[in-house]
Amino acid sequence: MPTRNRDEVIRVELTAGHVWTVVAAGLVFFMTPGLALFYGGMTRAKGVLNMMMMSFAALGVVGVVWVLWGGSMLAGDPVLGGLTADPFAHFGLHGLMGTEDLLSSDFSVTFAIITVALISGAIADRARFGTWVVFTLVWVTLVYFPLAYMVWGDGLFSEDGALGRIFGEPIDFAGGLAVHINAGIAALVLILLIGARRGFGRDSGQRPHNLPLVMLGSAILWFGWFGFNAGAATTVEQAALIWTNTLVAPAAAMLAWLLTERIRDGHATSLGAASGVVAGLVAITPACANVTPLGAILLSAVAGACSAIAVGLKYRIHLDDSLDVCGVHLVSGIVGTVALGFLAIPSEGRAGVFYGGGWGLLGTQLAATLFVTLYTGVLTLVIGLVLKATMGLRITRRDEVIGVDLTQHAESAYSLKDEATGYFAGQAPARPLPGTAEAPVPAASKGDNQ
Amino acid sequence: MPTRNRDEVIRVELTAGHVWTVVAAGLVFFMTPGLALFYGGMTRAKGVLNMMMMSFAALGVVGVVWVLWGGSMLAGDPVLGGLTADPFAHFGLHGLMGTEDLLSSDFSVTFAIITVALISGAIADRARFGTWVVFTLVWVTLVYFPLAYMVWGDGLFSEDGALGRIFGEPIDFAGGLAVHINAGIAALVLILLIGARRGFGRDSGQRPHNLPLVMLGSAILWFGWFGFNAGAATTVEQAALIWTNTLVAPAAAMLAWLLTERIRDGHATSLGAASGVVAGLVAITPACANVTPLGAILLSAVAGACSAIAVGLKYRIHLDDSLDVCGVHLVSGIVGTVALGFLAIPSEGRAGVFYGGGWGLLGTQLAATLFVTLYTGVLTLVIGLVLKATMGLRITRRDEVIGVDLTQHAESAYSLKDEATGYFAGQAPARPLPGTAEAPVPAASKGDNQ
Amino acid sequence: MPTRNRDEVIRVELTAGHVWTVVAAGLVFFMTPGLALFYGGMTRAKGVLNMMMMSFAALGVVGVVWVLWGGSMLAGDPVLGGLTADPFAHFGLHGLMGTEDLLSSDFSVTFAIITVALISGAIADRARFGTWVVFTLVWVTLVYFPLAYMVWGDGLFSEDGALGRIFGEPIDFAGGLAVHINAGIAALVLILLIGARRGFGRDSGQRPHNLPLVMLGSAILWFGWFGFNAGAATTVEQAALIWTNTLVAPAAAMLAWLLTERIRDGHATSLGAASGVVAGLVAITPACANVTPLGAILLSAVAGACSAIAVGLKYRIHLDDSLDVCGVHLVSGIVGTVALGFLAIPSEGRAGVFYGGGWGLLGTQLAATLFVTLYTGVLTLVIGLVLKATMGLRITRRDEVIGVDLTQHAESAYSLKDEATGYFAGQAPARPLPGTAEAPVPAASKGDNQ
Amino acid sequence: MKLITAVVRPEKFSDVKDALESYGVQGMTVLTVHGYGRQRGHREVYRGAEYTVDLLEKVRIETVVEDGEVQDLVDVIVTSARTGEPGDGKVWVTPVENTVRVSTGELGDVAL
Amino acid sequence: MKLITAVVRPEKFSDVKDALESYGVQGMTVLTVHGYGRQRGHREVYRGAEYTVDLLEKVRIETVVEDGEVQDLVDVIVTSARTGEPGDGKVWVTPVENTVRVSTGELGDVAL
Amino acid sequence: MKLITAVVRPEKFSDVKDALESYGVQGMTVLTVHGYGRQRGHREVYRGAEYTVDLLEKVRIETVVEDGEVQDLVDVIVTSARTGEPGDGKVWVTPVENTVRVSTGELGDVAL
Ligand SMILES: Nc1ncnc2c1ncn2[C@@H]1O[C@H](COP(=O)(O)OP(=O)(O)O)[C@@H](O)[C@H]1O
Ligand SMILES: Nc1ncnc2c1ncn2[C@@H]1O[C@H](COP(=O)(O)OP(=O)(O)O)[C@@H](O)[C@H]1O
Ligand SMILES: Nc1ncnc2c1ncn2[C@@H]1O[C@H](COP(=O)(O)OP(=O)(O)O)[C@@H](O)[C@H]1O
Repeated sequence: MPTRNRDEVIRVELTAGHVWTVVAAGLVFFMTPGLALFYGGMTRAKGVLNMMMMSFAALGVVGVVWVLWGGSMLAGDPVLGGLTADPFAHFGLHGLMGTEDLLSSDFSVTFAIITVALISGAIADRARFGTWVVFTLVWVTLVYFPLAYMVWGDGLFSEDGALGRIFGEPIDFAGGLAVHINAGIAALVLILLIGARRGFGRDSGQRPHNLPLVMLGSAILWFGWFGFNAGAATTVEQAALIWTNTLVAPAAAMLAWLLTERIRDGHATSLGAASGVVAGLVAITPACANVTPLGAILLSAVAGACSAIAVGLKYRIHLDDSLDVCGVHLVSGIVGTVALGFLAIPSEGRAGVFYGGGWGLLGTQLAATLFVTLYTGVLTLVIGLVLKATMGLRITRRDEVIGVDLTQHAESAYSLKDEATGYFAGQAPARPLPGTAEAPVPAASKGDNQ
Repeated sequence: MPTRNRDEVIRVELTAGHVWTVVAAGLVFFMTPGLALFYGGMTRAKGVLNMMMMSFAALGVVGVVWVLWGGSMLAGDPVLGGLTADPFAHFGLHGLMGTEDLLSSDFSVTFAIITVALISGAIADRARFGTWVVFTLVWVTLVYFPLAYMVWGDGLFSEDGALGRIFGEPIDFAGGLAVHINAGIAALVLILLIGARRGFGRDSGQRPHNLPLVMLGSAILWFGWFGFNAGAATTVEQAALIWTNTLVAPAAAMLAWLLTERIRDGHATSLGAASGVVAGLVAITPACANVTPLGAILLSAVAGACSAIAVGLKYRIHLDDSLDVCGVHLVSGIVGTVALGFLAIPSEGRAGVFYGGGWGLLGTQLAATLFVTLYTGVLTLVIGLVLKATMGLRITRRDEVIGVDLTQHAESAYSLKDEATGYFAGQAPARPLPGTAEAPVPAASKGDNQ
Repeated sequence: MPTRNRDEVIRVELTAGHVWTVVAAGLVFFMTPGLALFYGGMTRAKGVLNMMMMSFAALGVVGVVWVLWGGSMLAGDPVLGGLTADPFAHFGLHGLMGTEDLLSSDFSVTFAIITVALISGAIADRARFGTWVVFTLVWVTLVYFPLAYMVWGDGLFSEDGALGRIFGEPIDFAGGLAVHINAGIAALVLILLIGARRGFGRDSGQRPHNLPLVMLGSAILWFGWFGFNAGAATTVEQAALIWTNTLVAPAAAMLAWLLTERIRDGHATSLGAASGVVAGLVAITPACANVTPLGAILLSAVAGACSAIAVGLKYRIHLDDSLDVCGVHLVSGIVGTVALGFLAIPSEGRAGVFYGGGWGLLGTQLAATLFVTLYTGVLTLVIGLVLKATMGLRITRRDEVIGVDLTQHAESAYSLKDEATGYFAGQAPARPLPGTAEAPVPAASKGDNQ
Repeated sequence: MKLITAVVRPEKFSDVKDALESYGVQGMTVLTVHGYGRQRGHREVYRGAEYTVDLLEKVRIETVVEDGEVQDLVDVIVTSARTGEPGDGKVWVTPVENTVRVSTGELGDVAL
Repeated sequence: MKLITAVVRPEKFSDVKDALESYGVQGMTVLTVHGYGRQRGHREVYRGAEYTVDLLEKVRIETVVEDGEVQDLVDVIVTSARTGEPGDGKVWVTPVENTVRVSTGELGDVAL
Repeated sequence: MKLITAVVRPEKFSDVKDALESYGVQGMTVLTVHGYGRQRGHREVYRGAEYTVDLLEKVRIETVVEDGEVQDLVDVIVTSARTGEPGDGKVWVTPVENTVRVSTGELGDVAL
């Protein structure tokens, strides 16, 4: 409403905290398309659209699921002994309407979306799109929402939850457990179920097709991650610390990744820079509010180097983690989560080993990591097996050779030399209109020498 | 001023509402380049630069016009019986300087820019660039600013305006009428005046040349649209509701578009996903503050399906709406505006049919839609006819065959295989410098085997 | 922390000013990747990754340097007679932890990053990457941080500084001196040291390889620049004025650049539009809070035309400023800085000539410009000479022919026709794993007809 | 057997292809090339530096045919590709000693 | 000398190349082309408008060889490129009058 | 008439083109290809996986010329394309039976 209520525009009752939540939610939202570019540029040219579509499908499905029952699964009272909250207490978000809780829920849904989207990088170039759509719906409902509730809500790992009372409450400020380890484990399970791409490890066509797109994607991720990490800051000082760590961690991890490459392969690469940025962001995610900037440098440099080494392992064990979801998100997610056991600065009565907090926190972090691994691993396996048996996970060998974009979406990404490719790419629209009995005008007049 | 006034940085007198307006204005600004990518990726490769330039020209021209007289046309007192405000009351924005109204005006100008830019999608690949520049100047002055004033300001459709008193004040929170229907009608008129592209419906070169660019563009639009819709929110609860609807509406419309495609064509496409997102955003624009999240899902799913069907109609009626401005913005704009007659939740004494508000609001919405159609239709027709008769709307047939980028801008978008294409693409700079009599150094030494 | 502390999320103690600083810092951060695209699209295809990597390296190196000693160099007390602040007073930012000053420092570092990255455009396609990494570290330490401190901190040019007392305090709201003239002069020095690209002025392969990328980059720059200019605004009215000027200045400069091209070359180009936008943003940077919108139009139109003419000069004087860092940033930076001497509206006892302030301010602006030129010129020359003598600035002639991406990073940017190019582009991974003695699985099974 | 190689304007390729199909040609191989000839090029301008482009996009068609069909097919191509302006392109004919269809191993005319 | 031109499926190119290398071919020149033939095309859909693509991506290989090697090499190519489905491609042989190696100026068979 | 086909280094193409123009060649058709030969390839690395690229970018030029000009033109190309290193490329000559200029229908040498 650009001009009408000029006075009201000025007298809005938003507080600064609300404004920041609104902005941060927008920033986190923007990460999913950023991820689509990051992943899309890394696939081969004949799979980029399918890759991006998996992120877009996550946006579509999780967006709607959230309004229907997902929002309720985060906001309600615990059911099933703290495993989740009642999905139908706030169906259609109705109980949140007109309250500030709706804004918190807005912020939360963006995390659900990107977590699902993250998984897709592991199954590039070979997944059935329809199955993916169903997977996003089921997985976000059975795995993500409960886990987020356990870690951040009043669920199992909260102060009063069953596990929280035994192992203590883990530190996971912005999603090392609930987002990155969670997505990484789910990716690992899907890889085992779907199998390697045809030609994996041999076909050099599987190199990234568009590296500037990858770098752009990583930049959008970084930009959005300031909202991801700092969105829940509750004081100025905390926001400033998180912002600082969210800048310096990817910077340090990038340098570590590039150095690793320089030593191992002789060259520092742009794909390495983009990957290092993401590894650093992943590693600092759980820790962003609980380490000093120097701690962030240390933690993320280790993560960057570990992930740089991890991404090469897939060839050795012949595990086609196509875009390295495990190598980057699982490995750096674990590094960040566990490193807190050493590097966490004292707060709320907990501190890392290096700050004299003893080994307790490390134990809590390890226990939580293990729990997420088991919870996500088992449930994703069940979901994956059912889908494999019913809809099928994988496209046919023939479709894979032709390309997933063409066979799943009937599209190809680029037509850059248009006179020629255009003419090559086909004929006039053969069936421009649905349900028309008459011969389509264009096709009929194709022979004209107009 | 990064470091100087550290103390002042902290003690700024901005309120949260101001900050949100500043941020939202930036977000809406970013939508126009997003649109340039969305449209640019959808044209053929030899027209992408011209397509993007039409959006950039809108940024340039409307930006300057706004400072000169446009800002005054939104902020001043009504003249001509409420048709517009005095364009010279605040020439150079001087009367707004030092007041908060300048900030409101900042927010408003971004809407003017994108509305003009939206139109350009209809005339891809064949418009004279100089004429477009003049068109933006005249159209924003005669059509956009008055209409925005009528709908949002103290103009005809305000409570006390001539039409507002008869038909009631329509609900158009963020621009279904003033932006999307307005741009859609203007597009329709221009299509009729400029005619179809050579080979329309037959030349398969007219398929989108770069779909990842289209998806990126749609993502930037979605990101910016959080500012577009929520920028004028006046309470926390309203902001939260608008944010929710701005997430879920495009999500639902995307799914509806993909489902329509799946049923009709057998495949869900990435262009469909990007288009569905935009259709959902358009549909929720007028309604974002006045429907429940479930209402938003319903409204935008209908809009997504309608637009998905509408974009195919152009081949049947041989109307070359090149990038489907009418199919998406006009159709979904009308769906969103009219659906409010049914779905509007009670507020300020008005409610939709489904909420017991009777048929009155529906009548108001339809009347406003009709008025915008007539106002914009007639004025755009006059402007278009005058430009056609004087400067000419369309490039020559020969220029169209060679390509609008090369003939209007003397550029080509891509040179990706550079050794080769570079050498192929031409010779050394033939005339590197303006107004130099001497033989240019480079050309002279071209033969050197250096 | 999406869901846990719902209440705290709402009750955060952030003030609006803090929120704006956090957001603005994010926006300025985003400019550097934007610059990477802007520059990357303008190089030839075989140099785009290296070009983008120079910006990413700036992010990595300056990010870490800032935490280590750079932040201290902006926040500490003056040493060396006001040349800089103590780099080790706040090592690791520790003295800033838990204070609001950390937030100010967050905002400041983003300026340091982009200033360094700006320089890289001058040495496209021929710089050794390792040397660039070292250069960023040394240059930001010896040139940027001291200069920023002199201009914005309590350094030489502050009210009480040695030069400030003699020449007066210059107006440089957001970085005409400290960012653009600074980077422009450094670029000029590096060009002289590194020499022209092979084939400069003759090889038409040196045309921009991806103009949509350039336009996207310029749009991201513009978007981020709202944070760059308005981030330090201290009142609503100032923020609104700056926002207005940051919209209208690039708009006007774009039109001026396009007009210059239309007159000189016969066509308005998309590269001209993108360049004009940047020139306008550069010109308004020092002046954004101190000129009226009409003044902004005037100032930036002049800058746009001057830069449009300047970029052609390099061929005449055979100075290979590859992506026109001097032509755009130095020229428009000087225009904006000096024009303040005429156009500055009265504030804090200073005013431009046109506002009856006399010639004093003009003198101050010129003196400061001269000082930056000398300071940066001399120091950059020394740094450059040392690096040239030790590590070497430039890749070999052979590597330049093959391409800087392939030789410095062992990568190529695009592989768009993947079946074919994929197969063409190479063989199966020859050495998929570091340090493995066994014959790698993939290579071994390459002959299989699987 | 003969190999007919034709270089034609991109915008006429569609017509040529239709004409060859109507005639009954069984197969052909096409690609985009850049041609230099009598036709004038165009110029491009980047930041004031002007580039003359004298290699223009063309489509190159090659089809192996039986000896008896050569004359007719060249006529079909020339007729369908002609605009009458310089730049319409060239057609040339070269001898082919043998042809194999990969899928079946058939040789000679039957492989076409 | 003869010029062997082969048009093969992109996904078989790698096998063909390996086979030629094993045989001992010294040099070849390859590029991506689009082929029209008996093989059915596929269709693409953009905003409901359907495009039938009947020019399919192929890889075209050309190698100049000594007369005596022609038969063997054609066999090597045909064997390594075959799937047995329509669309496997064509191989044809044309006469070459002379060849020069640019780097040394050597002529004839020694230049291959 | 003969068809001269030359495969040269991309970075020498400009020189070759200039030399052919100076000689007075009326037309040619060029395209980017990938060549395999004695010249060593380079390697690329993506996330630690190393790819050896042994198909290198080259430019392929073809020009149909009168019989009498063949020798001179081959010399012109070889001279202008030479660096002396492996990878400079190949030139080969094949017979052409006839040529047509599409725009006018002219046949034979006059069509060149
Ligand atoms: N002698 C030649 N050898 C190979 N290709 C040629 C030759 N002459 C012309 N061509 C090709 O034919 C195209 C058209 O030639 P041009 O001289 O421009 O017009 P025209 O065909 O009317 O004489 C050129 O762009 C080039 O691709
Ligand atoms: N007569 C021909 N001349 C040139 N190329 C041909 C010819 N026939 C086929 N081709 C090429 O061979 C490819 C495969 O041919 P196609 O008819 O589809 O299958 P098959 O080779 O099994 O007969 C085509 O795509 C085309 O590139
Ligand atoms: N027998 C051949 N047939 C076709 N093209 C060849 C042949 N030999 C070489 N070429 C082409 O010539 C290029 C250069 O050949 P190469 O063996 O690397 O060096 P040189 O030309 O110095 O012998 C190759 O990349 C390839 O494109």
